Amino acid sequence: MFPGILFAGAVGLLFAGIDRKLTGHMQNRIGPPIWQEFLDVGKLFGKEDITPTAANSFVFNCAPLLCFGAIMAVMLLLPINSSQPVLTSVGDLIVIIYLLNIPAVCMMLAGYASGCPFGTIGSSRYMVQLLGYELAFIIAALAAAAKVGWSLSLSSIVSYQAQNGWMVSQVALIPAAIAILIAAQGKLLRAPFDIPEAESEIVHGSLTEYSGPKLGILRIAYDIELFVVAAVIVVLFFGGPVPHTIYGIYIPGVVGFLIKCLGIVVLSTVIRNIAARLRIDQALKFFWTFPTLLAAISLFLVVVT
Amino acid sequence: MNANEVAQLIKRYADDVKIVGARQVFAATDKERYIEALTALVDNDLRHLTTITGVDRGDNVDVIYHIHCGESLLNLKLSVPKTSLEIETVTDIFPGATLYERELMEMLGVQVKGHPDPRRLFLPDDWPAGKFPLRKEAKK
Amino acid sequence: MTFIIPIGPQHPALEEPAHFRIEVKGEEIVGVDLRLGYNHKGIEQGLSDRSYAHGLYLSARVCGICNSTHSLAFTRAVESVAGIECPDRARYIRVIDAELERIHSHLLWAGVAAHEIGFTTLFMLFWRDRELSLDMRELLFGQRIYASGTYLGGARVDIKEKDIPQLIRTLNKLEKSVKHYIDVCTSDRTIIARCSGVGVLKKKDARELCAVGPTARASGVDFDIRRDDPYAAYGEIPFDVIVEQDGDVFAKVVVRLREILESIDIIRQAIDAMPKGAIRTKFPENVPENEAVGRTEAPRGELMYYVRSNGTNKPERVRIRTPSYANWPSVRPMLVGGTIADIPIVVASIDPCFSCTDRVTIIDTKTGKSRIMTKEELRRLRK
Amino acid sequence: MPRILPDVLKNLFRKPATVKYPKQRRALPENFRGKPVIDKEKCISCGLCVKVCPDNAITLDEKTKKPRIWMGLCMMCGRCAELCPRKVFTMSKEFELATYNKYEAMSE
Repeated sequence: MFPGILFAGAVGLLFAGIDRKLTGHMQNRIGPPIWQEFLDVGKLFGKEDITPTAANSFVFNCAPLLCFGAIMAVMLLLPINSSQPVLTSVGDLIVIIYLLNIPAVCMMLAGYASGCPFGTIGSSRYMVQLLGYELAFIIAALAAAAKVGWSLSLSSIVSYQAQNGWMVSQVALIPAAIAILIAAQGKLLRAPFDIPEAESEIVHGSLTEYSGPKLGILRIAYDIELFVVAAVIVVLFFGGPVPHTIYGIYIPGVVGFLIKCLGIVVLSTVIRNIAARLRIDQALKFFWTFPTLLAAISLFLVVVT
Repeated sequence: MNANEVAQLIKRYADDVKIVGARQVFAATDKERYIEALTALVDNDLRHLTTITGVDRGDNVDVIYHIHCGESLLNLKLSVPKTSLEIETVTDIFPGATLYERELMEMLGVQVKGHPDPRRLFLPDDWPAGKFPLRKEAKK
Repeated sequence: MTFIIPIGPQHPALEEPAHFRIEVKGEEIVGVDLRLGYNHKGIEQGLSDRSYAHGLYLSARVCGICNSTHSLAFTRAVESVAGIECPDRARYIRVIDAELERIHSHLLWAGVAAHEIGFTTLFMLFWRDRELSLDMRELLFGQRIYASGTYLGGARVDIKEKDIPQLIRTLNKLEKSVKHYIDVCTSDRTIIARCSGVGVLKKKDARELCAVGPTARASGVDFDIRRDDPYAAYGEIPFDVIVEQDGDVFAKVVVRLREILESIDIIRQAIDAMPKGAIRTKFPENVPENEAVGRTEAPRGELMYYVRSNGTNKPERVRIRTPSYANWPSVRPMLVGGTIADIPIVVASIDPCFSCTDRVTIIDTKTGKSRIMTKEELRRLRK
Repeated sequence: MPRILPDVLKNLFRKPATVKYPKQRRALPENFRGKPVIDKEKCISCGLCVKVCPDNAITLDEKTKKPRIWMGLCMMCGRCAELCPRKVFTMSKEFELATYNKYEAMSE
């Protein structure tokens, strides 16, 4: 089924690979090859499956699958090729925002269940961070929805943009776009908000105890999340999938869509390479002031005009 | 403070004061006067204790306090006989001396009376009590 | 209610083993206890088992990063025990060796600090430029880390005239990039957020706890052995001692980075002022009975060697006081009152060098066995 | 605007600083201290090298009485090369000394 596991997985892993390669070049090193993420995940699946005795095995084993399932569900709800997602009738913005939080919740559960102090600290930090970025993310998304007359359906947002141009081209929505990009940085745990998995402080946070196939699944889920979050932003603010015809050749919407997603990922890569990791209290303070304020201004402007 | 001033200052508390190479002052004191000497140094705002060295000299252990005095270095030597290896702590005068005194205790077996935290610092926990690695007899 | 978080001996924030018991109340740190000794090498005893000439190489192996200054301090103590003056040219070569080491050590530290606060790009860039200083050590002295420019009674190798233009070029390049990094570090808001006001060591504490080096200088203690007790050619080269007043991690970053610029300047002056002539005097086999202290300003602070000779070719007692060891007591006031997230950067901010700290004990019974094994290895070798 | 941003963007289009080591090699300086090589022809078996080696890495072969260095102990300080009266030792530029059997890592 398109866009199914294979498509989403391939794109997610490829994006993560591009991210790593670009990071390498930005740091004046060579970096891994673009397909390195495939090799890494493949290697993880070839490893022995270990569950630490201290870990609560049911939650610990289920968390990766739940995480992966939730992120795949979002994939099906996004309009990727045309303005219509694969599953049409059920999905709207609220469901997507809800489903996008399940991976975070899974990681927290995983961290608490792993019985490891680093996992516990990572999970509690993740929870605080979730409180921070989610507010900005939701308000910014609502601002876009308000523009199309409080329609929470993604397909109507996409068709609105097909007629009236991208959301970011409207002055009222530029602050919201900036806010959602910052919130996405927090959602994807990338610097300066990689606090829950700060490797010099708490090893790998929630995922410290994971190894082998379970870590592989989490890794794929994380990489797809990278793609999905970029996709949500593209759908909400950057026009979504629009088919083009150039020199008489029909180019399906998915091509432009993927390019736009890649643009978002590259932007996020640049941000993560020019910042130090904040402390959790500083991050929360930052999220509740700057991006939330921007998003609120946007929502206000949209509602008033 | 240059070497001559330090020599003047320490003369009251120590014998055998000599200046070596223009910047180093060596002096020998004894158990009665060394606390007074160190207090006098701190009163003159010489607060930097570089370190405390212990040297096994056979029958006695030399405890040397190296004090940085601005332009010069004062090496105040205190000879403690091995029969009563006990000195008073200087942590109340130089709070930075804690680790040096702990090292002195475990490496040379000098008992430092009144030390706030007389645990081992470097040696492993299962090191036999009463064996001191930097003593001469440990070499054999 | 307080509870205790153990950090180490193995922990990702620590490059080398040390064990902290950190007492926390919620997120706030209320107490710190430290356990050292996981890296014992027995060097003090080892030095008194070796002749002076061989001890020079062992003293350099106390610490990999600051090896030149260790051998320099040892040489200084031994030379004053033996009453030897080293030739003028050698003194300048020693300065160049020590300052190149300071540059590479400070850049290494800056990279580690950037890594501790999660700034990977800066970490990579610092370490990229650190290569320049290592290349210079290789060019002048033959090896990147163990340059060993010092020799008892002089310098080991002479600096060739034809290498100097390349050295100057590299220094210019380094100066440009370090200036840029100072710009970056003092303007980047995330760095300021993580470093400013964190891990404050007050001037009073720094003086009472006898802190040394950049740790003390960042707290406003004006203390530099290069100026207070000049050795090698430092007495003839004018330079500034960098002092900052704030005492936080940010001040330590600034002090170290500005010291790099100062070091570059010192090397340039040393090259210009370097006289021609011999680089060595003869060092006697046996050294008369005497005692002396040799101090140098290592990248991490005041380094002290006390040497007592007994008329033979081996010292009777060598005492080493390394700068990291002197700075450990200062970690406590820096950590207490902070949060858990600050532990890595605060501990890193004194630039702890564990191999410097743990160098005292002699071989215990277990390693005593492995020593016998080494002999067997040697015997096997000789067959 | 973060000051590091121009660097990051510039680096994107710059050649990486990495030296792809086994394929690419940096030129080593003249006085590089690598594995000491022994010219046995010149040796007069005086045994000074055995004495001066700080690591006791040098031994004289029992039969031929010529020196050999166990690279497992050698730290390439260059003392033997410097003090040998006949200049038997030279510090080569060879530094890749990894081996499967450390007892066979000899310089003879």
